[in-house]
Amino acid sequence: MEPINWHTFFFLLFSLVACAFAVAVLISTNIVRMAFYLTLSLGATSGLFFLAGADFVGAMQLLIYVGGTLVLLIFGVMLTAQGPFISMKTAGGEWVLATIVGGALLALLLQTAFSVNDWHGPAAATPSHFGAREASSDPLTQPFTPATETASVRTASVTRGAKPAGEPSPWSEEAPRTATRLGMGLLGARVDLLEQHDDTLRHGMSGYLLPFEIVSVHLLVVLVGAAYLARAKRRARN
Amino acid sequence: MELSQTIPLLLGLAWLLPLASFAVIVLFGPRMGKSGVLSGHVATGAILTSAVLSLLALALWLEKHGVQEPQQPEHDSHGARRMSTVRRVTHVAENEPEHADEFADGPADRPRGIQPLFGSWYSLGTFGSEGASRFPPLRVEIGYYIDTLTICMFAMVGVIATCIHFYSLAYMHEELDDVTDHEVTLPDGHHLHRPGRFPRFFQYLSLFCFSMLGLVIAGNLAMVFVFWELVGICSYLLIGFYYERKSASTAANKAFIVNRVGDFGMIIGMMALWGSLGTFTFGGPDGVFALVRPASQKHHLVVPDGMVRAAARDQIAAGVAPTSTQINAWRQDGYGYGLLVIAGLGVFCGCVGKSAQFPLHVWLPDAMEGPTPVSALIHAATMVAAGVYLVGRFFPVLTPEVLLVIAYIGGITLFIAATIAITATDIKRVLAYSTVSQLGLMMLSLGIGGWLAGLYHLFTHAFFKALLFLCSGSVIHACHTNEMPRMGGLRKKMPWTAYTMLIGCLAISGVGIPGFLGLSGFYSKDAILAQAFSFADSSGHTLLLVAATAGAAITSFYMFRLWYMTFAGSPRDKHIYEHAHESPSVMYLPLVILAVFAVGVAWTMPLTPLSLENLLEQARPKGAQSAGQIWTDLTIPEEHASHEFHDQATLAATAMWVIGILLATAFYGVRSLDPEDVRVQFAKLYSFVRHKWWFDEIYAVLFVQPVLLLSRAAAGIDRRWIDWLVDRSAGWTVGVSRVDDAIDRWFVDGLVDRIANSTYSLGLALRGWQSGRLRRYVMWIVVGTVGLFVLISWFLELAVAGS
Amino acid sequence: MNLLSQPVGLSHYLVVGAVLFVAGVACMATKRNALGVLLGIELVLNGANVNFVAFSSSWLRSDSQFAMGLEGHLVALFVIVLAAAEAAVALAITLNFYNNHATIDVDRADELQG
Amino acid sequence: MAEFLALYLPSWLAYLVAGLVHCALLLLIPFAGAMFFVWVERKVSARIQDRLGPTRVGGRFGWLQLLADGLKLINKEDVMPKDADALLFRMAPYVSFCASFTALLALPFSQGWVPQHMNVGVFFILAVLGLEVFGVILGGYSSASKWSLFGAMREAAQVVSYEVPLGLCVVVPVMIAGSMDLVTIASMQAGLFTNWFIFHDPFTFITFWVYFTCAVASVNRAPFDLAEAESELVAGFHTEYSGFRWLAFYMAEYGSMFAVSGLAAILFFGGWNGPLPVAELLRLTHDTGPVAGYLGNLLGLFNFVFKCVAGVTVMIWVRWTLPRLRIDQVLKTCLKYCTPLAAGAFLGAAVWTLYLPGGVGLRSRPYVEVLERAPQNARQPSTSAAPDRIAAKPQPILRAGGINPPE
Repeated sequence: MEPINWHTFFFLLFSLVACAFAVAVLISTNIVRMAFYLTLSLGATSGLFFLAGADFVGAMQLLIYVGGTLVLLIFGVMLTAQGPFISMKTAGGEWVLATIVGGALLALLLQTAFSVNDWHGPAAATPSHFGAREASSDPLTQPFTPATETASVRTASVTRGAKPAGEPSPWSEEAPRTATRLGMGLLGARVDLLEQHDDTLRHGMSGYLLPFEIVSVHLLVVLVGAAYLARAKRRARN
Repeated sequence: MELSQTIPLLLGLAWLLPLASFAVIVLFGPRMGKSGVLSGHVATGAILTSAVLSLLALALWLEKHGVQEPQQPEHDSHGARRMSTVRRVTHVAENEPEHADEFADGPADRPRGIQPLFGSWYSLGTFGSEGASRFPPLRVEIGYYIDTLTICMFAMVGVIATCIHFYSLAYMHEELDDVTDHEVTLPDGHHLHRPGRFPRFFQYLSLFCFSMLGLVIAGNLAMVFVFWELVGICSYLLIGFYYERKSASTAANKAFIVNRVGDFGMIIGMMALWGSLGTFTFGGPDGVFALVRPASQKHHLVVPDGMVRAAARDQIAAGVAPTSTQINAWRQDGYGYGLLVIAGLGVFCGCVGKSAQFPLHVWLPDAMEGPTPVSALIHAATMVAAGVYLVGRFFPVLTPEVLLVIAYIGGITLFIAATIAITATDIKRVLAYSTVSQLGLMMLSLGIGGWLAGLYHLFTHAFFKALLFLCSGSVIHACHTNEMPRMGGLRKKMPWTAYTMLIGCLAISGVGIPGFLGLSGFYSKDAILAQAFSFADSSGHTLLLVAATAGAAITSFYMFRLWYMTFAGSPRDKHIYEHAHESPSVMYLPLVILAVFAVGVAWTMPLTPLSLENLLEQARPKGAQSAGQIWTDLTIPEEHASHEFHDQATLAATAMWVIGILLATAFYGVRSLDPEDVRVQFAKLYSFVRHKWWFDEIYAVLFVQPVLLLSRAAAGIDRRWIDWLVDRSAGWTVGVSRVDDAIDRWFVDGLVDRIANSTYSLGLALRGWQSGRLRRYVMWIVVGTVGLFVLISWFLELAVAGS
Repeated sequence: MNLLSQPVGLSHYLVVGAVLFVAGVACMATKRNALGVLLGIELVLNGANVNFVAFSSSWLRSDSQFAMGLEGHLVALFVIVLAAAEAAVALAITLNFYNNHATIDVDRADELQG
Repeated sequence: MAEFLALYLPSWLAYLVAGLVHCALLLLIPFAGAMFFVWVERKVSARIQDRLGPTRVGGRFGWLQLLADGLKLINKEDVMPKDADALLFRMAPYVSFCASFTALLALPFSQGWVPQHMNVGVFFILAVLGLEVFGVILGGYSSASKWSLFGAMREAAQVVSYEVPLGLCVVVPVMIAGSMDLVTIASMQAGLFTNWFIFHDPFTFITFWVYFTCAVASVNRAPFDLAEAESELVAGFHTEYSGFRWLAFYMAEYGSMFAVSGLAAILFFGGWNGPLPVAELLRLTHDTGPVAGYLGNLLGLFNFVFKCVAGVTVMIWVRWTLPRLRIDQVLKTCLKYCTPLAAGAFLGAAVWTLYLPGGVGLRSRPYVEVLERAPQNARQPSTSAAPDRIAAKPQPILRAGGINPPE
């Protein structure tokens, strides 16, 4: 029998968990449970990120989203957790309306997702790309296990030759060190683009120092603002 | 790192550290420790560090360049003398052969050349563009010009400033908590009660140190000027430190305004330079020095082409091509020499103001209103010496005429100040006048070509005068008065102060045993006197010699007068004497340190040529003195030529200090003579001198009153005419605005109202959409998105189909 | 087994993203609880993030030279951070609302309606 | 191991088995570890309070006491408040447990003995440990008791605010190492103990202590154990819990204690590298051969576990020495002391590494050597457990840092 593609396996696992709990969030009425489901959904999503090779983003998701944001939310939940608000029913009509509109949107998105042929996955390759395809799809057929890197990836990365070393699957030896690159990118040095042999792609790509600064300032402002609001409310109370 | 980078780095750090501490104190001053006590330590630490850095730089410099033997012609007589002195460890035999060639080609290209380090740290701006005019564009840079002189100045300023900072820590301690100023009486009869200003004091000190060092290290005239003004403002701020006191604030203003007069001259000088040479920088191939004393001419004084062209602009306008031959011809005719003179005089004007020379010396004595450490640091050791330093730095550019002017100004100052100092009774004022006269002495020495001697004296003077001031400060600290007549006999109460001050007095009077050993003042003074002798000998300006010699005598006289009146004899004011006490160790330890310097700074390190004099010798500007072109019979003698006069110089100096001290002892020590008799005898002269030669009064009549009159007249005109005009125009304006108002109301408002109304009704129409339902909004967003997408895709298809 | 042996592609990720997104939108649209709306927003942002990450990884698609590379990751990072900030502020607002109106029902927050 | 099995089994089964075995090994830590630590805690606290502690059960040191405890807990009746939120109430302990267990997943126990090697290991561990608070919050909320709710809220506040200084402290070694890969970080500190990051410069030294404080706080041990302050809230968030669920919370706590100690050991104390490079001296490295390498790894494992246990013991010691803080004191400690200290240390360390990259003079060998050694290491075909070839990855800054274009 053909070997299980563990990437697919875990993808299905995580995506199912994520979607299922997302829907659970949607249909649950108990706000605390919603938060809990959301946690699980986000956790599963971070798993998806790891699968997609974005290990740093995944960890970030876990740390900030699941860790920070949701703790914050649960805070709110508990601060406002009083009988009537725990579960607030929604009128059926709105449900219908939401379903229709959401369905439309979903249909639209799905249609878009499958509209492009190249996106169906590495297998759907034109023969011209075959060597490269073989190479870069190779790690995917590798069983999913930490740091498994058998000769095939080696050869793959060798045969790939010209192709930048950033490409192999995230669990192989040459796994892209997204952490470092992201760090450098945020500091304005796009080290990943050194490997970008295609000038048209390298062209116009720059670092993210300014957005980084802006975001950090923004965060500061937000913290101050949040603190202020919180204080203001306490004053309002007494 | 290569030395040429290390030294600027070190000095730059040493320069910027005080600025840093200034910034820190400005920001956090009062919050540092209890009522800002830490600010003092910060400032002290900063200046201490920069002192260490400067010394380090000095060490590196020495280690790189070493110190040459002084290479002047030795005559057997001096040979003997030299051999016997510790100062010069040289051998006649070695130096003998050198005479011939030295006299042959003059000092111009003597192998004294240690190339100064110059460069730019940061360019503030470039004005004009390359090739726009015949000048290079004017670059205003933060640059540096470092030679031995600079480094020595750094070390000197660093050391003294450090001592004074430490001293101030104790001296200003009462500023730590609220101060009741007994010299200020408020309208309600009470004394002023104000919070202490400890941090402010040290913040000013730091700013001053920064500015002073910047002035020293400056690499171009513009930068010099900037820091020149900075030290000015620091001195202003510190003189007016107790600004509630009327006297203090007036003194500060006086200092500031008088200095402006000098700086005006300086600006003229700078304009003369820039307008004709188009550069401010000292060093470098196109620097001022290189232009005025081109190496091609063996560093002789040459009027630069720029000045020649500037002077001959009429001919050039008339169409004469300024070829090099033509320019040389013009130069022969003396074109542009005037400009050079003006430049020199202008720059010297600044120095006159800053270091309180004759016409503008009036501010310095009043500046004694500031706290004593300030007087010691700014008004004795460093800032006032900056003028002398600048003259020394600018020496190559100065023509003999300018030098002569400088010499006379110095001589006059020296004499006037010395005479005034005799009769002054305020201990600090005595020192102030002595400072003025010593500065005059330096100026004189520079003016008569004694470059080395002058700067030499600048260094020694800095040390012992700072020492003297600090001592007087500790005395004042002890008895809370400046009046010497109320002191006396303090020797027993405050031995440290008394004896360190005694050392200071000995040093400033130039006490020493000829041919054997002497205090620092001894060496510098006899160098100056020697130069004066040779100058008088070569060009019969004997007056300067007399002034210098007499000055020496008077100096030692009033210094010892001061010492006797303060420390010797019996206490005149019991009350004060009871309460007098020795200052804390943190105050008299700096005294001791400075005393050590005052004694030994001029000595030679045994068995090495390493001595301050030989160090400065390295920095001596290249180039021989040439004859003046306006006063053609005037030639400034070379300094090395002055050594044949060393004997009489030494003798004269010794005689002078002996006379002075004997007189002082006679009058105030053993009181065998009564000063009162003299006072009665020469009542007129006494009152004349006592009133400081009526300088302030004369100035009041000459300048102050006219200005007041003028301003009154202006005020009157203002009131009578201009106000009337303004009122009228106001009336008209009212009339016009009435009309305007009507227009506004009828037309503009009407329009605006209509628009507003329509907007309002529109809003009323639209508000229905604003349901306030968050979720409804979300719905609409989604619907909009989908709709948009559909539309776009549809239109895209249309477009594709259409194309 | 066939399903499991097929390598997944970009589309699959996009589907997940779409589902999350729509779920979030629907959540925002249906929940009366202000915090519920917040959760919905988080879901929406998350769906967007999935898309970003998926687009940025180059071995999910046959035209891998068009992968966004790090851009996707970076944008995702920014989204996450800003989401955290947004959550903080929104929460503060909600609490304020709660303290002023003693409710967190968004339908009651219609004082500004026309 | 997986490859080894793959020779005999179908690959998916092989990997399943391998994974299960790894998990089993890891599960030893929370299970056995918890029991052991309970016993240690009892003994230590007894000694500190001048008692004997458990002596009877099973011989002299009462070493069977732990087993007895475990059995007792498992046999306990499992009660749940009437109006508790059943689902969440059941979930909560396992959430906590999973969090602290998953944290162990990225912990390298020895040269390359790391269950899941990822190059953002530090980050991952922090993130996952941060998740533990969820269990606590949910448990506290769902068990419908005000004590629990108070405990949970306190816990939330405390953990959320202590994440900040904790992260800052962790960033310091990461910055020095230039990598978030625990294996890289640890292998950088190989050699004499002077290479440990805690001795890298004064700032790291400070950082370690701040880290330790924050770690204690973030696993809510005394003096920061406000979430279960017996004196005020009956038992804090697990007031209503009993039996195995309670045990799960308990194991989660000890597991995360172990994890943070392990993190400390790796970040500051050279991970599996002993104070003296014994393994290198005895040539017990993979260069000499698989068996030697295995022995070396065992040695490393011993080092690492020893350090972790030491860390946990110190925590216990602290717990029984210091009194509990008030909540405001806890937050003040975090915001007024730990955070500024950490930030300052971070700044200082940054400057230090910028100007004295080699650290203080005591370094027995520079990083560079590690970096140079690394690539050959990575090239070597190694036969033992998978990840060890990634053991010493070259410092990513050098590789991907854009200073030199990739090969």
